[in-house]
Amino acid sequence: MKMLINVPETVVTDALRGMAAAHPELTVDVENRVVVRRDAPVADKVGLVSGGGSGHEPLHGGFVGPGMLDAACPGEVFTSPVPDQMARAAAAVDSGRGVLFVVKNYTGDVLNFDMAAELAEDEGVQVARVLVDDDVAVVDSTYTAGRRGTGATLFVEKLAGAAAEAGAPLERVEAVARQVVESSRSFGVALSACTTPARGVPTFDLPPGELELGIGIHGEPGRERRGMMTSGEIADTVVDAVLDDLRPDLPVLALVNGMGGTPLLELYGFAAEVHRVLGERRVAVAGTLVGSYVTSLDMAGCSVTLCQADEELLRLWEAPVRTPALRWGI
Amino acid sequence: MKMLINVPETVVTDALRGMAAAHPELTVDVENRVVVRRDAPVADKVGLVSGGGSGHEPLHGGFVGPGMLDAACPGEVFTSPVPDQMARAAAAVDSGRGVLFVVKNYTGDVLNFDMAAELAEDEGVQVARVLVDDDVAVVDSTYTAGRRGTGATLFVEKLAGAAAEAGAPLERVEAVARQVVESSRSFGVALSACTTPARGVPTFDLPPGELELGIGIHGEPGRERRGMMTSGEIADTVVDAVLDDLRPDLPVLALVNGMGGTPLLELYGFAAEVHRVLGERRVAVAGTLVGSYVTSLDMAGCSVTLCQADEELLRLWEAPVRTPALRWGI
Amino acid sequence: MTVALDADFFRRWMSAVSAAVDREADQLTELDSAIGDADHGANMRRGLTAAVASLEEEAPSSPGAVLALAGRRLISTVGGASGPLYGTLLRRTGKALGAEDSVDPGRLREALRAGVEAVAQLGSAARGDKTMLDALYPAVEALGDSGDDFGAARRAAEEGAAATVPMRARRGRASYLGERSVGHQDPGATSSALLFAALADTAGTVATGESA
Amino acid sequence: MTVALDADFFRRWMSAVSAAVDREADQLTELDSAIGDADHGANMRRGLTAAVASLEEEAPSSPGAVLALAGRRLISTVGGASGPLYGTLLRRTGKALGAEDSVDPGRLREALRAGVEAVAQLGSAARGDKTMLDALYPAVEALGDSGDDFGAARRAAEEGAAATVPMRARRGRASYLGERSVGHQDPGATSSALLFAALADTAGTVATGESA
Ligand SMILES: Nc1ncnc2c1ncn2[C@@H]1O[C@H](COP(=O)(O)OP(=O)(O)O)[C@@H](O)[C@H]1O
Ligand SMILES: Nc1ncnc2c1ncn2[C@@H]1O[C@H](COP(=O)(O)OP(=O)(O)O)[C@@H](O)[C@H]1O
Ligand SMILES: [Mg+2]
Ligand SMILES: [Mg+2]
Ligand SMILES: [Mg+2]
Ligand SMILES: [Mg+2]
Repeated sequence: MKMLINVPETVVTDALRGMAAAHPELTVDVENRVVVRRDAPVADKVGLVSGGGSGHEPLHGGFVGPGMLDAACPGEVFTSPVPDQMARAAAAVDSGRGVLFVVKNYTGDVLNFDMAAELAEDEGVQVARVLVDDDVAVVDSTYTAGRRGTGATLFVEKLAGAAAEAGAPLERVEAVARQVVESSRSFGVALSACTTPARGVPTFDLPPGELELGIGIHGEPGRERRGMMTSGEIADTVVDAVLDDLRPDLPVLALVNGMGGTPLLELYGFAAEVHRVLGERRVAVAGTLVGSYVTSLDMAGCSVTLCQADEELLRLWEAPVRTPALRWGI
Repeated sequence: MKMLINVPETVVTDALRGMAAAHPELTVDVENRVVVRRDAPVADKVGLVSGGGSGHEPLHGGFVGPGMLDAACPGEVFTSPVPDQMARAAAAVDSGRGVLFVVKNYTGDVLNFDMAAELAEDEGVQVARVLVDDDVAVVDSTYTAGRRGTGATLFVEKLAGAAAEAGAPLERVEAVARQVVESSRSFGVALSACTTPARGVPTFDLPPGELELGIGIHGEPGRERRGMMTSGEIADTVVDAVLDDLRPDLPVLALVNGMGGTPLLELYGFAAEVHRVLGERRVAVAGTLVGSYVTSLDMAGCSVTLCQADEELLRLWEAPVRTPALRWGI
Repeated sequence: MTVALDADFFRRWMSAVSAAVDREADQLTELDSAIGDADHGANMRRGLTAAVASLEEEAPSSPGAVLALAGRRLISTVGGASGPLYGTLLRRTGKALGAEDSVDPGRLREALRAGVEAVAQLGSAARGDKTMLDALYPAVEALGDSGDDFGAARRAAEEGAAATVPMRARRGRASYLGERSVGHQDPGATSSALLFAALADTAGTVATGESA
Repeated sequence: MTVALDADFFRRWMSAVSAAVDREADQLTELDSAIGDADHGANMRRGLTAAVASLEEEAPSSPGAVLALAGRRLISTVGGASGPLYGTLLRRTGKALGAEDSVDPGRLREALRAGVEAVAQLGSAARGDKTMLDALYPAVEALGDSGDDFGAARRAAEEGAAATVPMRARRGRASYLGERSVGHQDPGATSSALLFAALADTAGTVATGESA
């Protein structure tokens, strides 16, 4: 597998150098691997910090800016960042009103963010934490590490970010984040595996004519392999898997997400099918975002995240946001 | 090659249905394949119409909206649209102040837009045309169809779009577009070929360990094959190829563009190398856009477009834009 | 034996081209993927299918009207380079045929000559540029003075298409490849050969009195 | 024969683990790609390289300080699940060893027991969940009452790692696979076996008086 890289060891810092070059509105600490909005700490604002393994871009660094994250901490590819990064980020963005850690539910992320919270609290920063666990492909039971955090992370970061930007206190920002987590579910499908720079060959074998249902965003195999399906059949399967777990009585926000290697042309065609299925299931759609936002490097495939949204969440969704990857209203 | 599609015959209309679902701010005529900004025709504004083969998304449909295109006409994958589409688009966006066609320089696009111009003029619409031909990989001589139109199209559509939005007359909008064309050059590299839905297998063979220099955006092979290079070496080659043809004495706008299958993580790392080379060559950078904006389906690879920008072009670049794929200031 | 060619003959010609392109679509696309963008087969198939459908629906009554309608349909359904070029070929040929109910082969030959000239002008191309013209020009010449040597025209078109292999392209997408375009047969010249093969087949059924 | 283990012994142990992980990194990543995310080899290598460098630089003088420093370095350089877990294992073990200049194997065994307990608590995991614990627990037990049966501990760790193959994962990424996690050896248990193999090797050179 060919990659546009120098050496596998520097992909993350190389990308951070590129972010620094392209985004003067961000402060990028390449050495310590922290991306912070330039005007941080914003006076009287709760700080929002997230992070996770690299390879999911634009998540999280692409979501740093007014109306969304105050800071992001990228780990190595598919490897949670280390506690020092999040502790440093928390210190950089805390205005005195506390910091919310947005953590995707993976053992590594949870453990490292927890250690970071201890470090930050030692430094006098008040820290709250919200766990994102939206992936219905994983059974949430004592026999698993719990559902994975995937596409819903975008909704949590956007909506809690808007609440923080509006001046809400830490408990309120945390409550919004929790509401979003509880209201969001996702399911993903891979048409091809992805290739990490360190390994150089696809993380699993996916023969022509087969696809993988219920994949995560770390190049893990999914729960089930099936014969290839049409975009319409995939939409039926994916949306029904989500609706099995989330029975919305309010309109939903829909993220029709590409895994990285799927052309936008295909993704829009898939979005049409997702809308068709939602219509057939009598689910009202308040807004749809189509694009590759929560990715797995070059994996071909897609995921759908639905977030049931009340009036307030819809208002927070519409609120201005100004980040490299998501921007409107300013 | 697996694709997220129903059948190859409907990929373009499926995608248009998806655009219609996701973007209520656009009017999408799926049957006639025209995407128009909802408030068209905007009173007293010159209309900007572009189009071309599909497979380059978000180009052009993703660039329809205030501050950029008034309408886009998608053809079949890698096939120029037909004259009826552009004539219909021209009629839909003309406020009486005329319409500028932004045409990428390919035989098919040129011929079809020319025929469309005749049709539109028959209907009383004043039409001007600008040809985008920025790809320095093609020698511009009587022995070729001339340089191809690639990444510079984004700059033309953004900058001429801003001029039109500001109320400039047709001649002025056309002059801005021409200036951008003359000030812009591009060069692209493929790490893998792309696969069209109709063909189902990659458009050319690119063995492991080799890359293709000077590729276009239609899955054509390039002019030269080389052994695999690092991101830094590719940046040297690509930037020098562009600077061979464009010797900027003003700051440049840089588009560091992914071809579709290249992860954003890699693209940002490449952007860092592009900035390094530009610094070494003493070229000042006024702004950098990093992303997959002018693509070739799932092709892995990248291109760099530099646009030498005077104060006015920089002002037009900063001007508000509100489209699915490019959005700031509003 | 010289026959008068009526609207039905031209409709059957177009159906035969469409059938041939259907059959050869993958091959045309394959050629186009070597030196182009892998769509020529799909393009031609889409256009000719639409043209044949329109001809059936509207049933134009003169040879000129048949080709003009087919040409218009190609223009409005194909896109790409081949849409306007083949569309212009058929439209101009049709226009030159006038409104008569039937035409003789000599008249067709002159009309085709005008059509091919229009293609050359529209595409600013000449013989030797590795395009459809390298099949079209020799085919029209080979029709002979009386214009009815359809078999020779078919062979000339095929030879013309084959002769594009060693050429370096100077027009269309293949020109981007420079020297690397050498060694491949031009897809448009290949589809032009199908056009004349279909003409010969259609004329053959007329000459022997078979029905299509 | 019972030997007193000094700071140098622990430094050499860590160097030996680092060397072993370097050697086996691809294999660890391979195992992790079957039921995880293909980074365990790179993770362990990055952390242990940093830990060994810090040990050389800071040269802590007690066994406890050596393991505590190594653990802190793992936590601040690895990330993922293995960073905090192995980091905690070494830190807690180091802490339990206290500040003495040297410790006897029995003391090490008790300290390791505390370290492994801390891992189990941090990860809310138990034996049989198909994690590193399935190698760590049996290895510590096999050290014996006097704590110096390093060879038995190595074998127990290896057997423990092998015994994860038929298990269904209940913790970590592999748990997402459900039944599909069965049939693969756990990467973390495999690196834990390397930890005890390196301990046995280091102890072997002490026992026979070789220098590392
Ligand atoms: N300028 C031109 N003049 C004549 N024929 C041309 C010209 N450019 C291209 N062609 C013909 O068109 C063919 C390609 O058609 P097609 O693949 O359908 O369109 P596109 O190149 O737009 O994808 C070429 O093989 C060539 O024969
Ligand atoms: N909750 C847990 N308790 C104990 N060990 C665990 C737990 N979760 C994961 N592990 C161990 O960590 C190993 C994976 O480490 P690594 O691949 O470096 O981290 P990650 O899973 O974050 O990519 C697993 O093979 C397993 O042995
Ligand atoms: Mg990991
Ligand atoms: Mg084409
Ligand atoms: Mg073509
Ligand atoms: Mg792992």
